[in-house]
Amino acid sequence: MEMSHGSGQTLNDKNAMASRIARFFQPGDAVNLGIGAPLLVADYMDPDVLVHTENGCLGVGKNTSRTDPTVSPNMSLESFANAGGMPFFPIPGAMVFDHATSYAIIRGGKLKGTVLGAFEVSETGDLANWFMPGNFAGMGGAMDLCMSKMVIVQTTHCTKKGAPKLIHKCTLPLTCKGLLTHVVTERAVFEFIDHKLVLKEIREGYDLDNIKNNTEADFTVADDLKTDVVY
Amino acid sequence: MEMSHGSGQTLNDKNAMASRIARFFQPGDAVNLGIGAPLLVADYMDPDVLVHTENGCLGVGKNTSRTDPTVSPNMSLESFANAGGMPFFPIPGAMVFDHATSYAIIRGGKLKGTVLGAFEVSETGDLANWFMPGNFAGMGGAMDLCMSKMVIVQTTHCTKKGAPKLIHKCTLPLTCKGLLTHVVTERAVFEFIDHKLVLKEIREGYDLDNIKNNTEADFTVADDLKTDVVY
Amino acid sequence: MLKNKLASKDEIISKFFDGMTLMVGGFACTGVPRALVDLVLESGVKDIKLISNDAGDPDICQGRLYHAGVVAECWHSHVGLNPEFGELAKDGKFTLHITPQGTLVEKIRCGGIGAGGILLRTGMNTDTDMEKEREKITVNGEEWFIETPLHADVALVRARRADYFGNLTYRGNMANYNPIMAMAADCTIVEADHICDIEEIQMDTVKTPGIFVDMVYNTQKLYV
Amino acid sequence: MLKNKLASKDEIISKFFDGMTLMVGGFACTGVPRALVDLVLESGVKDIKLISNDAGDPDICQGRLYHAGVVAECWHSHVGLNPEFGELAKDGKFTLHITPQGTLVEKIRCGGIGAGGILLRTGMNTDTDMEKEREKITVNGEEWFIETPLHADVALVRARRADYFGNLTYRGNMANYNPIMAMAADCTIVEADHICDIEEIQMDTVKTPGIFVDMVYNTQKLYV
Repeated sequence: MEMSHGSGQTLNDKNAMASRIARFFQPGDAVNLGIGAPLLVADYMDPDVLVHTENGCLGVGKNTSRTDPTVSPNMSLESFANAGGMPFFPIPGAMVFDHATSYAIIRGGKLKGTVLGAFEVSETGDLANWFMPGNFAGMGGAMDLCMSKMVIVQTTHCTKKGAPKLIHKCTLPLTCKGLLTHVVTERAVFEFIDHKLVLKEIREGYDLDNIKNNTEADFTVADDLKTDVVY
Repeated sequence: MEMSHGSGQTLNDKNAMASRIARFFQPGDAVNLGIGAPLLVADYMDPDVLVHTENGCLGVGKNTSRTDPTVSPNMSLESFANAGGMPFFPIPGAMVFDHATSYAIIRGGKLKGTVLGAFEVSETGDLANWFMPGNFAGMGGAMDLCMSKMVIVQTTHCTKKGAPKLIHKCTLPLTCKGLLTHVVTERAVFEFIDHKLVLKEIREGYDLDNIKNNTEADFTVADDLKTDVVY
Repeated sequence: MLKNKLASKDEIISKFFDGMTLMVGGFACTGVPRALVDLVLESGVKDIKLISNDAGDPDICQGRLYHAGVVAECWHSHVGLNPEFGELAKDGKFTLHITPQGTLVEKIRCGGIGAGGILLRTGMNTDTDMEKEREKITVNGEEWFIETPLHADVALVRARRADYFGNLTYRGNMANYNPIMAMAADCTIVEADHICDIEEIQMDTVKTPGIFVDMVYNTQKLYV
Repeated sequence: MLKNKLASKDEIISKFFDGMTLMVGGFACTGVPRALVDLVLESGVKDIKLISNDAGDPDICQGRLYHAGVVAECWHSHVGLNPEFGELAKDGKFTLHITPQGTLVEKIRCGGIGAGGILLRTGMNTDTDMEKEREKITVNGEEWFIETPLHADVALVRARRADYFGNLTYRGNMANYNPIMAMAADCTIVEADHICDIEEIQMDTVKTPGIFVDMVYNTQKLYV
């Protein structure tokens, strides 16, 4: 589904979610972006938001590639690669550090937020995103990252088969229990308040009925619900 | 008491003990020397023994002073000062590190040995060296340093009043329980073997009767006891 | 653009408050943020909970806080440098938690990295107050102390070089507690011998990433 | 004179043995000591207990050890990079201890610093195998996992620069686990992109002090 964007561009759903999530962050905030679709958030954020990659850099800049002729042939690329293995240029003043320090930043509460994908989200703020039968990769840093101040899930509202991803209770092994703060889908923005799911925004092109019909999780509607939100 | 030294020099007791202790260490060993008399050990060791200071350097070289005209006036001296506050020159290739790393070296077992002073030593390898009524300074790093491979006490055999320092059981608060490996006094060298005190060497000028009469702690005499040892 | 964290004397003093837990980096007279200690004294705050390696030289380091009578509780590994300390302690002016040095630095690190404690055995079976104050646990057949975290409201850190964002390097053995304390406070304030632009400090040489730093004391004119 | 730790292929291979616990630094394909992994394969040792962030690329990194069938037990935070891993795991070729990444690195650090464990809450209340395998403890009213140490017989470490004594620097984010693993083994072996004389690496920039290093793989002609 492609929606009209404030700037006149149209954004596909992945980019649209990234665009909306980017607005949670202010210049100077430090943010970790999960592998895959969450990495797109970087394209929409204020350039002064600092991007953290758990394998040892805060201040991840533009992505590059191993065949970019403007960078040296291999070593510098091996020295700067994000958690998904994509080479990048560090920004001026970027910080690099070992893994113990990287997770000190995470657990120590220095990240304003983390953006993660999801298999399942529960109505009480649980997340399942690392283990699915036949798709076992390990939790990597996801369980640690859920200790950030804002833990934002970026996910399609439903699975490819049309089943809701926001459900009463996760059936898969959890990544965290009750630590989520926000869920952003291509249709709506939810916030967890006292471990209860609250609908805060509906994107333009969708209405409350659509959200209700496609969400198994119990949720309340915020008094200040915004509708027709342009991602 | 001044004794004749192998090289023809005479050494006072403090220097004599330092000279004997220095022979425990081989080139390449890393050794921490306690504040005070143990620092003299550095003057007698093979120059390739590495000296550790717990405030962040391995490779402590020659001492200097704040008035040495060959060094810069203040900052470089503040940057290189041992645990006793004495400025030093680092050796070529010296390592500097923060306190967490310094104690990782200590507890992690990377020191071959540590040399400590003593108020009291028990016959089972306990040490008391940090608290005396009217002389409360704190244990500093001494409790940690007792986790080195060799924990060597350098002490006068008796107190100034002539009372033995090697006793049945310490009366002062302990620095460690049963972790001592060696005791070197100006009269003798002892080793703890299975938490039992064993007399290994008697320095020239002393005899077994002198040691027995001035040691409260129970000890056995090594089968290979060396006598007339030149410190 | 990375945030410019250079702060004036008044901005720094505004972060201090009565009863605050304060970490002060340094070991004896090496690597102590002396000018920042001056600002604590100037602020007039009292009832400070002080965490530092030692009780400090009474003339030039954090020992001045004892002299001024503004310390209510303290964690140190060594107090022998400060001749006033013993007298004040006898008078019950403050509560002292004497802590082995390697244990003290790991307790601070736990406060920084979000750990609930660390298991160490320094001081085991010494039957000292240090031992009696601690809970023990047996793990895999061995006995350990549960060393609980220390975290501060404000940490005062001394660096050799700082860029305006707070990326730090140290020199020689003046690092000591500074990089660990920098991680373990709500507000970390840095005093640096040299203040410079970003990228003047090559990134691989930085020991404290600027994310841990909140303010850099602007003691020099910085030409940016 | 500091000890010259430059070691040949054969000297390094002599340190490997069947059943050894082996740490391999790196994250995905960044900062992995690939040439040292080659030597493990060449040595023919088997039943390795492997500790590394991930199961490794099967062609160029520690994933080759799985391909060769020489891993008996393993600790990783992520195994998705290695397409062979799932099949081998299903066949029961080895025992996997899947561990959150920040927890894995702290367990390794405990092994290096002589701690009995650290209290973390990563993964708390997830009711996963990760949680079930751990003991819990309540400290100051909060629940924590007791994360026990990991220590290795041999650690393979990749550095950007090494002097012949083993003082190390890293570049960018190739440091990752390498400085932590360097502390946590009986025998730490380094593969460096550049090998140099002592004092060529300015001391304040060293991230791994050479005291933690036992051997530096002599892959270059060193002119000293």
